Amino acid sequence: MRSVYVSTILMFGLWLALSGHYTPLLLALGALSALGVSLLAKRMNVLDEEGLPMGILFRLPRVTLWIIWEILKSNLGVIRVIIAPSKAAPQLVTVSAGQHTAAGLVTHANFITLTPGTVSVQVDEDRNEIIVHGLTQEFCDATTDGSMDAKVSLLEKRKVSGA
Amino acid sequence: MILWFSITLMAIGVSLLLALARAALGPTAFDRVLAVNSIGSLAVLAICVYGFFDGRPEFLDIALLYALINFIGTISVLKYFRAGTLGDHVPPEKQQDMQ
Amino acid sequence: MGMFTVNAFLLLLLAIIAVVALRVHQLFALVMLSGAFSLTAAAQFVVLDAVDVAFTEAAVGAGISTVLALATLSLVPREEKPHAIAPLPAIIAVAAGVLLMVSIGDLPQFGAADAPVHVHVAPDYISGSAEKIGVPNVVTSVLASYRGYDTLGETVVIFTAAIAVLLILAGWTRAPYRRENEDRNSQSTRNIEDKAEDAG
Amino acid sequence: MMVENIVTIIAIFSLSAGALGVLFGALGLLRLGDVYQRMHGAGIIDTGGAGLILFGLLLASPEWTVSLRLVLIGLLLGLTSPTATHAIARAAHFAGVKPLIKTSPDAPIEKGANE
Amino acid sequence: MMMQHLPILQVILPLLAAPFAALASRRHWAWHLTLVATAGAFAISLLLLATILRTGTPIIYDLGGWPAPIGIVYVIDSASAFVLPVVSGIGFIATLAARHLVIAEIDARDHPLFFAAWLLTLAGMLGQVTTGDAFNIFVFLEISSLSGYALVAMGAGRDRRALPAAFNYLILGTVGATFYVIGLGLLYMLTGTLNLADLSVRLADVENLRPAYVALAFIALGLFLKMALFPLHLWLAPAYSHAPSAVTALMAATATKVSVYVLIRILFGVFGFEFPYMTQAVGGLLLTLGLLGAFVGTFAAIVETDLKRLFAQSSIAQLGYMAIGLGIMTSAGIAASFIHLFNHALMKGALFLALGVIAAQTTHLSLHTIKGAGRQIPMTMTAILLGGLALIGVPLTAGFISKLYLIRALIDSGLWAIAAVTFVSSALALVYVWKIVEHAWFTERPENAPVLTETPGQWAQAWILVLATIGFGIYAGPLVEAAFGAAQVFGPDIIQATQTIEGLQIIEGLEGQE
Amino acid sequence: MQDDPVIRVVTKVLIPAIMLFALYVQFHGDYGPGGGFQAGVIFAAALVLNAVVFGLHRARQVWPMRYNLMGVSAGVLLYGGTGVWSMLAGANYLDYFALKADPKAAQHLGILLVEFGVGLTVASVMVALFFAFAGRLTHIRLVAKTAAHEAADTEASRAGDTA
Amino acid sequence: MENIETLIYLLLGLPLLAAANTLLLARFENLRDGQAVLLGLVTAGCAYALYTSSTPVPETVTLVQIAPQLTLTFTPEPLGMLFALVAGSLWPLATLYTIGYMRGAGEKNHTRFMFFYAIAIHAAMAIALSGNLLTLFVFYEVLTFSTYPLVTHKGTPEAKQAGRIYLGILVTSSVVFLLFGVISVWMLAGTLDFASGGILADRMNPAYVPLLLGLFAFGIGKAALMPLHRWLPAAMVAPTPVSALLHAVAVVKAGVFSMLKISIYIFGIDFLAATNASDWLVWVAAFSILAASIVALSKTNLKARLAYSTISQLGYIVLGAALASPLAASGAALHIATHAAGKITLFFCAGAIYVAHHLSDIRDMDGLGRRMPITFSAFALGALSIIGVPPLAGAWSKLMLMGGAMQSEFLIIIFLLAVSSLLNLVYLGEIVLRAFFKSGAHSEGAMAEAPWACIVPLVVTALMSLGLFFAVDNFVLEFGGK
Amino acid sequence: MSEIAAHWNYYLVIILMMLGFYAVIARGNMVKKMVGLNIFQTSVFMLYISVGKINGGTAPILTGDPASVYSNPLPHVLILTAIVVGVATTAVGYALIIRIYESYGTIEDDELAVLIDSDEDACERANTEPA
Ligand code: NA
Ligand code: NA
Repeated sequence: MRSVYVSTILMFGLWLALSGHYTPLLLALGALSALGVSLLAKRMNVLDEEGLPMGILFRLPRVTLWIIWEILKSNLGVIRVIIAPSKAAPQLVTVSAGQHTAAGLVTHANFITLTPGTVSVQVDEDRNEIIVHGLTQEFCDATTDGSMDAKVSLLEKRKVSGA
Repeated sequence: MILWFSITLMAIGVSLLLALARAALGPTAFDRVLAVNSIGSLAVLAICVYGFFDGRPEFLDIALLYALINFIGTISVLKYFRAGTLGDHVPPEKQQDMQ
Repeated sequence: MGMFTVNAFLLLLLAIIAVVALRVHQLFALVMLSGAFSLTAAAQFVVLDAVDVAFTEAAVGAGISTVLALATLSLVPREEKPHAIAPLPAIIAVAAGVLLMVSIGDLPQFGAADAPVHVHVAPDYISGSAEKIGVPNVVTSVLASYRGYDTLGETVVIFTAAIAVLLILAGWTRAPYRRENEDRNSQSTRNIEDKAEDAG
Repeated sequence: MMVENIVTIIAIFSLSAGALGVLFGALGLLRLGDVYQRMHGAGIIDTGGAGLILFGLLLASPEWTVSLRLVLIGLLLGLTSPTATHAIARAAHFAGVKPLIKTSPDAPIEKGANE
Repeated sequence: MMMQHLPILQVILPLLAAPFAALASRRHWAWHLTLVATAGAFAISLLLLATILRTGTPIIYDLGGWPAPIGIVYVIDSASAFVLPVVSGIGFIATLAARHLVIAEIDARDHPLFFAAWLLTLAGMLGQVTTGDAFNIFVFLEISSLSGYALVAMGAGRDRRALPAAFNYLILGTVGATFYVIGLGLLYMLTGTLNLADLSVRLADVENLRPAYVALAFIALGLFLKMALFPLHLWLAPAYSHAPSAVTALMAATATKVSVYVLIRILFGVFGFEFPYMTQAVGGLLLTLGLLGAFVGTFAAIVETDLKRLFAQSSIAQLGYMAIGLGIMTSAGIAASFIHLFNHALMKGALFLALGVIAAQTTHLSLHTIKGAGRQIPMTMTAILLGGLALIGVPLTAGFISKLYLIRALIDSGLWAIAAVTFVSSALALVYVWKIVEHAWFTERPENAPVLTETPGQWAQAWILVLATIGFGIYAGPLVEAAFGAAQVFGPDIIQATQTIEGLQIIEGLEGQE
Repeated sequence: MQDDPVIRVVTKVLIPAIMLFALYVQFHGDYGPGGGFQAGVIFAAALVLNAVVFGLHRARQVWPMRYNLMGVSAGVLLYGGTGVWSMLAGANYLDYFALKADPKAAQHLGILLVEFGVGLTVASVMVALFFAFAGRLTHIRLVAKTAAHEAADTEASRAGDTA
Repeated sequence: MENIETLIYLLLGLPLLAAANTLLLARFENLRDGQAVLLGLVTAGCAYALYTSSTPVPETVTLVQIAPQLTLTFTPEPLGMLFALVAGSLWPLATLYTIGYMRGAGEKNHTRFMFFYAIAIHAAMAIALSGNLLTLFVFYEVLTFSTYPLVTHKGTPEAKQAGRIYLGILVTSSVVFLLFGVISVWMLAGTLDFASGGILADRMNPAYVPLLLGLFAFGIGKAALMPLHRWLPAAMVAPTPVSALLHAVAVVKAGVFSMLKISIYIFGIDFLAATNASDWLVWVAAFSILAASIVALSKTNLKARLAYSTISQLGYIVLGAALASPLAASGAALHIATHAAGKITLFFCAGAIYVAHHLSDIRDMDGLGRRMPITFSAFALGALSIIGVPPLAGAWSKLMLMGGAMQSEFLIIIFLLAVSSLLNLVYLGEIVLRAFFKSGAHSEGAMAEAPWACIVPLVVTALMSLGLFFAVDNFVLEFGGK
Repeated sequence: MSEIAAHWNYYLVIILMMLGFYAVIARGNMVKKMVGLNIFQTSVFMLYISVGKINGGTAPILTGDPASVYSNPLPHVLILTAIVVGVATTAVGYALIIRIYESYGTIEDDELAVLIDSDEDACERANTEPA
């Protein structure tokens, strides 16, 4: 039930952000809606560790600037290839991920995709590996060098040993 | 500012055409899906910019909806490719085992 | 003038999509194009100040319709048999179009503020929405109050669609093969089963 | 006055850069060699193009409700577009669409093997 | 207190009964609910008709409390009050018959949804008749059409041809409705209103009429499609012949009639007789298509061996007569169409309900099926015989009254030649009706043919309509008066049935024209 | 598609947000674009997404078909019932002014109710449509299986009779 | 019995009662048939009472108002009462005969037959007493449909084909022409009531009168005016009682009666005479008379010959209507009665011959007169009446028609009538001569008449032909003539 | 030329309409017919929405500024209804297409016509031959 409680608060926050009209009726409807949505979401089994990765959500601001910078850098890199497509040297590489939760792994994969030049093609949960398509060797190297893996791991809670 | 909005709109418009060309050219179905997905993103942007251009920027809910529909549409198309159906391809016998 | 250009661009886009849609034989591509057509039309509705309509067209035309079409395609052949241009339908379509075009010249100009539609009932809605109903979105006042009965009808239409589809697809009398042609019918079931097998 | 001017200039710069980004992205979608490469072009539209344009609009937005919505749109795109791209890549991968591969700068580009 | 709400109760009673029917957990609940709702609708329509006949003044009901043209209004006048009992009455009797027909043809698990669709199609038709708003017509048209497509498709349980029939019906029906919407759009552009009465007033002030002509063309085409006027009739025969029997009875007796009514409302209520080229162009077109339809339908029925389709083809001919009535462009002609609309609903309802009794027992309902059936199922076959006689227009049946007033209206307008041709085509109905009579009564039943049975519960509903057909053939005065009253709504140049015309004047008038 | 963590996790995150967005659209129809119909479609989209990603079978467990039928009917009845209420309150059908003393509040109430009716109907219908279409294959097999069982039963009973 | 209204209800109701009883008593054959004869006799009595009652103002009974201006009304007038008397008095005889014939020939579906027989008489009565054109039209159609099952009675393919021709011609002509005429009259005159002197004078352009008359002449297909006569010989496949009913009593007589009634009470003899609108019809009728006689000569099937004889004789009555003179009209009215008595005798005889010897071809009847003396004597009387030989009734009507032709100055018609009589003599006389004076395959053996139920009626009708000659004063009606 | 300038929007919409209408009535694939129907109807929606537009007007959501000119809301309302009707029709149409394919094995008009004819023949035979 804790997840419902958390979700309701989050959803009510989303309501407040969207609404712009703060009459008692609408606020009441908003609260009801947030609760109803959370209950239904619970029923749909989407309010688990994966669906509500609170830790990652809260720690996300820490890496925002870094990822924006990475995105801008890689944007320029890809534009260079677009101007001269012959420079493209596409490769498939395997990136090993250090995350121990699905949400963390997904964040890693999406960060890879979010930076142009690299696209995560396949995410293997069992082996903690991500197969990545890189546009050029440089992009591939930037992904496999472990810097992004480390950044994403920062978002995750420390693994509780023996849990 | 209107000038810059319209320039942005034009750029988005040209991009739309280019994406449309890719959608028409293919060659694989995934090229089309990718192109249509991009068209969706461009449309989201176009609607945002047009709101400012027209002086009524408060209709961004439409852009939000576009983004959602775009995502759901893409996922559905891919499911269709992968499973050949939007429903279950698990035979009912197995479903009963699942229960 | 801005509206003019954007609108013209979108109409051009729509025409291109429509022509391509008419020519493709892959039904999957057809469905994607149909979705694109709806999305573009929705954009045009935004440009023409019909934000509510745009909202709906996007959700329905691009969303639900596409999903339903995909669901259909998963059960029927995915390729269209090519057909030559049919002369008679073409003539009929062109005739209908020409008939409409002939009349257009006598209609109020596009965007003219003094057209009958803008001076007769519409002002009552716009003033009444604020003064009598107290709802800023005039479309909502008209939809739910002034012409609320139409909307009841609309709700019933969608209800009817559900009844109809459940009767046709999920009903219990769906068995298409109670009569002669036993072999052909068992054939078609087999087709479907094969398809499901392939997919699985 | 000064601040407003600076904000406006940044907005204009951001919009223009975004417009360029979108254009390049679409160009990439058209020009690049195979579906996997084109995803990178599409990525520019979704990230650089969209982000910069939304940022420009954010700076130009008259009301905080509008700004908030722009942020929400940005977040939504940030969440969905990589997911969609990944989903397409994965689907193509599973469907057996093999990417063009160039292992070293001198090697010719060729159809790669799926793993 | 509820008396004032009768106009809206007329429609929402079946409309809001539909969701309840869909939720019914036992199939006979759905039927009982449907029966109660249709009976209520029938009673309301009779009350409304009685009120209108007594007071003579139309009832305007502002929906949502908003007056026209801002809001949507319901209008009960002599015309709508005339058609409502036809639709709801047939609906009620068809529902009575649906009990055994639907049990025989539809899987029990589908009954709740089936009856929900049944109620919706009825409510949609009643809404079209009652409303005074042009766009509201479209909405209710779609309610009745969509449910109608599903009902037709339900015939697939017995005959897979029901599916393509329903699909074609859907495509053409939607094209028709879209044409209507296009035409209405043009009218709206010219006038800025959607209210029918307001439209007619404002249309008279419009100087530039080209869009109005085109609007008329599109609306008329759309409605021609919906009413299955030749040559836009091709959807009708497959749809009616492969649908479940109860559905065929309900729809054949009402659906196209409602479209005829809407056509009358738009043609004469909105555009009016004085609209330029109305008489020449629209009238001429209606007369031509009506005549062609009468012949094509009749000949198609003559060569047909499938009984349901035979009578479906005959419907096309009968709709042709209604079109001819409208094409005369006089109130007498409209009145004749109203009379035939009423009578044909009775006859076709009776015929299809009686056919249903046989259809429930056999897979193919053809001439062969009924060989010698007159002795095995005399009540059913007599109902078909009498219904057939009414179709021919034999005196003492309602069909005779229809023909009498149609021809009279034609002659009144000096359309002697068309009257003559109409006579010939109606006489041809004898051929297809008599095929059935010969097979049923003057042929021995083949030895190996299955034994047909009937019970009063099965044929009684058809007989209600048969008796009504005969009753209105013998005592048609009130019907004729009501029909002329209905026609009176649409124009000033009324030729009363009771009014004597100096024959000489007309003949001289004719000579003057030459 | 749930075997891919990226799609799975992102869907889980999105579904409650989409549903809340739908309810926001539902209750803010007075102020901006949207209303019951659009809200209904969006809400249904969330359920469709759930079904597409996690399987129709699971979606139907979360949201059985009979819910749809009830929702569809309830929505229509809510709309129609609002009209009946105004009729019982002494005014014409759907005349919201009769619902409350204050005219604007009365209109607000009426609009709120009927829009909710629309939303309920549309959401249920859209989900029902999706279930019917996407579930067609399963449905055919189920019906065939049921028919086979029934045939077997009759066979058995016939055998019992003759014995 | 002076209450006219009661008589009208009785005349209309008794046949219906008989029909209903037939169904109710289907299982008790004797009871079923007996009540029909009995009710027939009562009907005949009523018809006689009505005919002899003298009321200065015609009484009217309106059964139902169908629609404004459209009523089912019954008004006895002399012509109608005469026809009612003819139909009413021949019905019990025909019924009796039917019983004998049906049982003798072993036909099936007796009940159905008797039922529709009674309905047909009801329709004939209603036509006779009809007070307006609508009523006449309605029961004209009822008569058509109620006699169809009689024509197709045997259910063989030939019978069905004959039924198709019968119904096709009669219904089509009535719907296409007669109804058209009725509606035209309704529109022109504003009323459909029969009135002495007609209702159309001054109400329509004289130029269109021939056209309207044509609608009626060809609309009333039962009058079997050439070329709409085909149904009559075709219907000969029916059992002989039907032929008797069809050709002597109900159907054809209803046709010519309608024709006569319409020309007298709708157009008015004077109006027709003044406009010369019926001149063309005179020639058509004349052609019909001659042509049918010649065809009759060529037929060797007895019933077929009688059928063409009927067509020819019906021409007389149409001719009487068309000549538009008072005397001709009276003659035509009388001919309805005289021909009915004569022709029904001939058909009864034909049926009796079939029942007793299964013969239908004239050439097989050589010498048969010796074995069936009663039958052939009656036949001779009937034939003489139809030829127009005194002292038989037919002589009077022919004489009056000739007088009418003189009145209208159609002198050539007199010659034509004479020629026609000669032809009658040839084709009817041949039969009598063969039967009595030649010998053939069937001439040997003991006397073998048909059952008594067949013989009694034909004797009675033959005597009627004789009696009518002397009682003719009672049956001459006067029309028009200012 | 000025005539065209004044109504250009309508002319383009009508062309779209014709394209859709042609796809509906030309013989062929049923899915294509449905897509054509969608295009046809959507073009009609555009016609209505164009009618509601006022030059210099803005969306009919009140801004509180008395100087604002609002485009006509009525066509929007009508078209909202029409869109719903359209999707309802589409759903029923697709459902029928699925059933037709299951029953006949084709969704092409001409092939279907042949199969329907053979059905008719079968009925005919069943009628003429004794049961
Ligand atoms: Na990347
Ligand atoms: Na990327």
